[in-house]
Amino acid sequence: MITALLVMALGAVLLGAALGYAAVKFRVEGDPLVEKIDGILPQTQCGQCGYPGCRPYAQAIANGDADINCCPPGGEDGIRKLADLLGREFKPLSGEHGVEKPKSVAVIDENVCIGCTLCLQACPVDAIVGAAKQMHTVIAPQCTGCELCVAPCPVDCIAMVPIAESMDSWKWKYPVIEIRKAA
Amino acid sequence: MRRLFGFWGGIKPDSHKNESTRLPVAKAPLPSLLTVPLRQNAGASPRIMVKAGDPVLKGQMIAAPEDGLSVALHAPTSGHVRAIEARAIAHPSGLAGICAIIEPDGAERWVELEPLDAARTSPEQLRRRLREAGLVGMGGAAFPSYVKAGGTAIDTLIINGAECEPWITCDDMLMRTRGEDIVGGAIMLRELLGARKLLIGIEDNKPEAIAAMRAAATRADPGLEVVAVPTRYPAGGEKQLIRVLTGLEIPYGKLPSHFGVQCFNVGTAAAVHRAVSRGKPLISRLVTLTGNVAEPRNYEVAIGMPVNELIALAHPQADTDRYLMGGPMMGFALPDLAVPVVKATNCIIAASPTLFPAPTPEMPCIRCGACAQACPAELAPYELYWFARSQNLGKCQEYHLFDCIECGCCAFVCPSRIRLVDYYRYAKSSIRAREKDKLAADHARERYEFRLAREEREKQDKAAKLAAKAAETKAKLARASAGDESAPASESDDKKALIEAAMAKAREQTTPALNTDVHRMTAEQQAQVTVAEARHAAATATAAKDT
Amino acid sequence: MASYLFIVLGAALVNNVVFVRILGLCPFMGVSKKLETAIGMGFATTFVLTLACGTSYFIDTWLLVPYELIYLRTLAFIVTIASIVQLTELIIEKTSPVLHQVLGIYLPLITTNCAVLGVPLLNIGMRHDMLESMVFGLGAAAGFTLALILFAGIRERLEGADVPVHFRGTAIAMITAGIMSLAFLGFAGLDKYK
Amino acid sequence: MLNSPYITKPASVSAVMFKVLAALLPGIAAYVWFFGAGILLQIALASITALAAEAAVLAMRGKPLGLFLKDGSALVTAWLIALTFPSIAPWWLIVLGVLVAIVVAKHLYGGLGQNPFNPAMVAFCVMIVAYPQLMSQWPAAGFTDFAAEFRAIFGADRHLDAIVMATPLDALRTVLRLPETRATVEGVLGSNATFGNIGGRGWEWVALGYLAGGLWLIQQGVISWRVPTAFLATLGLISGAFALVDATQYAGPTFHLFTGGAMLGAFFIATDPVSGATTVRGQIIFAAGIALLTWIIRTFGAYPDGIAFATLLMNICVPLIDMRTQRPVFGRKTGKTPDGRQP
Repeated sequence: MITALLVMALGAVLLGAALGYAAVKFRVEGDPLVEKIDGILPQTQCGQCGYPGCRPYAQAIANGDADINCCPPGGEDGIRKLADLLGREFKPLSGEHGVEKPKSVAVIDENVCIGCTLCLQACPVDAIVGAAKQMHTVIAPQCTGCELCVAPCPVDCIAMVPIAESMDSWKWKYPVIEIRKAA
Repeated sequence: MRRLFGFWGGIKPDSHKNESTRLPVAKAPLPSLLTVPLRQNAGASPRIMVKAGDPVLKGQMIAAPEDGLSVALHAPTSGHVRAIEARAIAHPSGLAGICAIIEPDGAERWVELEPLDAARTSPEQLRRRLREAGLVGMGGAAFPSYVKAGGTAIDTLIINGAECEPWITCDDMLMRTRGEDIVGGAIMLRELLGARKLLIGIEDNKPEAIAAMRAAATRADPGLEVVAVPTRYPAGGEKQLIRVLTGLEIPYGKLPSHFGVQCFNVGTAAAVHRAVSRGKPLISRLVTLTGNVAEPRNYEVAIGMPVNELIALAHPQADTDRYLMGGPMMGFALPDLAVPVVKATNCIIAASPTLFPAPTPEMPCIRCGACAQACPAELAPYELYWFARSQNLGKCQEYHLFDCIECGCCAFVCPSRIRLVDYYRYAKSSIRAREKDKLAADHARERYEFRLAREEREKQDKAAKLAAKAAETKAKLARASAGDESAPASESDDKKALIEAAMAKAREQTTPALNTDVHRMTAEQQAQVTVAEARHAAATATAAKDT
Repeated sequence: MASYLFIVLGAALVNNVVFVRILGLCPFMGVSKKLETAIGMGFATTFVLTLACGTSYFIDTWLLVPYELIYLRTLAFIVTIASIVQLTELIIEKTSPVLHQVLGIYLPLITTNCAVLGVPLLNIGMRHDMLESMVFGLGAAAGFTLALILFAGIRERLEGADVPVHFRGTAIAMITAGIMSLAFLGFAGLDKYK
Repeated sequence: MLNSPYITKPASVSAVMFKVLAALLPGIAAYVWFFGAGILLQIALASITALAAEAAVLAMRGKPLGLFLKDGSALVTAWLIALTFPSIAPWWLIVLGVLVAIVVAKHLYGGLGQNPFNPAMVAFCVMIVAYPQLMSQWPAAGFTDFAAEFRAIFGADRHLDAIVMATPLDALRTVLRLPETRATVEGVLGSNATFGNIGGRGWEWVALGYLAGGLWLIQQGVISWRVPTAFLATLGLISGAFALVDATQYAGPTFHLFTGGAMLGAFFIATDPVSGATTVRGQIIFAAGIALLTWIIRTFGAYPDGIAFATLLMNICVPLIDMRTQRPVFGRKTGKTPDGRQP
């Protein structure tokens, strides 16, 4: 009995020492995974996921605090890519964080804008230009469509307008297979 | 005899070339209105120079080349500009593009033409002429010719007269009737590029064209070689023809000029000749009108002629159900017949269910590998299909999706009748869109991080300022109490400092607060809001009434 | 020499850990979605298993048998293997973060992975000597890696298949594993032929 | 809107499948001549089951019935099962085998074109593992009593002693492996009058029938010549090499090529495009792998014929083989260009 205890204790001490040494020797700084996840997220910085921006959400995913299906702007495509990166099962977008919408840009109704600069401060990517008491306008190519400027506007002059299809943005559609039942 | 090389794959569909070569080339009459799309070249749009109501002369420049890849655009005939507006143009999407609508006056008055003597003109000037004459590749890609004519270290110039797609015969007829122009243009391009060799490749199913070109070539320059290449689709693809004539394989992402080769279509060569030695811009071209029509034939058509007026010339049969622009392998069905003929239009085919039967239903892929045997790009089409179908775009790229030239050989041979090219087109445009999104996201991240950094800096600056002020005040107070007796006059100074500090503090607190919260707005702002809301309501009311 | 060949052959193919002994199914199902990670997992397990067989042989012959502590075999092996796995985890975390993220839940699972405990126990039962133990561990691990890589290849392709909705994911993977197991039965008898 | 290309070559999946069926006919004729018409019963039974199972699954999944039933792929699977199972196996064995093939091996993976394993071979392996006894009762050569075969297939009590006979492969394996005997290949194959000199009387004629059908398929362009060639060459070479070393213990190439399922495997099983490799080099590796494994299992393994197991084992490797044997794409070849210029 004593031998058994001694042997096991000795083993535990030896192995513990080895592990402790390795833990110091192979310590990991930072988490390169967060970068990779952040690279997949759409960078709208909209906060619909419940985190203040894309990077915090990436951090949360890497830590295992957040699920991969909380990003409506990234859509199914984004979830698929995250699932692929992390080796997890794909799951549909969780409804509580919102739904996937067509890509839009904010447009300020310039007749109504009072130049209060509230939207300027809300925009996470500085895509709205203007000064106090002067008309504001959105730089469309910079706008991520996050909708964060819509709520603060005191006069509701900001509307989200879906981006119209142009010759440059036109895409070939997924082929629809027509199988006639009669054939 | 020149040694020819083979290329992998390819197919031999029925050529249907005889139908439209029986009758000679005819000149199509001018339509009632010409619709000239602004952007007819790969790259950027030129800048429009006329406005509605302006009179124009035949060959007058109506849009000037802008920075980037763009070429000039000219009025195809004399008349008036009716409008500059968005109209449906020849594109599979059916989307509209900006067009100049020109009403011909029937007089066909030319602008003053300035012919150049190629031998006595500098290369830069010649290239400018190509650009200002609106020359683009007439084989279908519509790439600006002046760019391709600017290559350096070109060893071999190839003139592409292969015309491998079934039904199309416009290049064939051009070679038969205007061999001199083609050879003249080809020699100009050769001098311009400093090429050593000049080859004209023609598929051997066009003996008349070969004979005509040989005759024209011997008259002009015995060093010019007309080569008959074996008939096999897509031998007329640029990469395939270069492979057949020189043995070089041009990979995706590289240009022929990197390998010392440059390739022009016969139509482009003829247009170069006209543009230089006669000064005529590109305002018309040969178009094959064939398929399910009573009189298949090639017409010389003014750019901008609506397709429906052109079709009427050939008397389509009653059972025609749609019209294809381009050949049956790579062309597209016109979503709207009012679209105009453009510089890249080579053929209009009237399709009927008998000529082009509706496809039988798609069966699953059985991985028979017939597509891989037919693929001239030597890809694995079955794998590309498998991954494109399941939207695995990353894998598509791993299997070199973008090396696909969309020639359609795989879909032609597929026993399961899978519309393979549709899947590749879909996957390609999805990947392009995704890359664009990715760029936009990276850009947004950069801006966001910059904003965060700025806010952080502002906060720190503010804190530092406050701390400095506080320290200063404290020091002053300390100084004041220490030198109370010695300097009574400083009392007022101290007070002033204190007041100043307090005021500064108040300012720091109120200024940013002013605009961050709706509830803390000033009365003035509140009033503005009310006014604006009233305006807003009025605007919506009128909008509602209108609709 | 030939006997080593038969040990490897027997452990890798005829009595494949996954397909015939049905051990180590957890990582087999979990880490076979992508070829890349399957290869990583395969090599991690190979490393652990070879080492585990060797160390457990030492522990058994030098510690447990002389002191008549054979009844502690399972316990002693678990402790040893757990430490080796932990070590592997630390090293992987440093060298390949993505692999670490993927193996995240599986690496600790290697600790209690029946294959990693089962193979040393089987090995002791077979009365192999030191070198034979290592070879046996290597063979079994090679079999595991082979199974994992082949399975991952098929699963990557199955991703594009039009599998009936109810069978998507793990269900069809299980069926595939079953058919693969069936195919491996074809090797039956190869190790008996002498 | 329909996109280009607007023209296609006249070819279809069903044409391919029905040509395969036609190519099996010479082999079946020889089968009937030597082993009686029982095989026809089995083929009919298998075909009916296959079509019924296919129809049921398609209906359940809401796929167009007519389109997929017409493609003939289920019939090919059914015929291969009938030809690889013993022709005097009880009816339920065939029915069960066909159900496994069509429902599990084919439709659970999504149906035609998506199954990673050859359905007929899955059925064979499942059945030989589950019913080893029944799966190795083959009719004796020259036994063509249809009534007895009918009773064997549908009868409740099977008196098989008169008609059952070990196949040459089976005999060779069991006798050579007996401990303490000094049996030789020649002794086993020559000692029994029913075994001819090639692959067992009767079976070599069936094999020749398959060979003829297979050559026709190659001529028709339905299958590539590479797969059968690689298969037969590998099997011939390996068995020949070992027979050279010790002819008493290892049967020669003629025996291996003309016995069991070798010809059927070379022309009809290894050539299945769906579950086999697709690249040119991959096809050769795939077929050679099956041949090698077949020989190993026949010679050292526990099962009489290795074709089915070998096919499944190589099916498992197909995704990796295809992945690793992709040819270089146009313009991406590393070799020099004809002019000697480097890309």
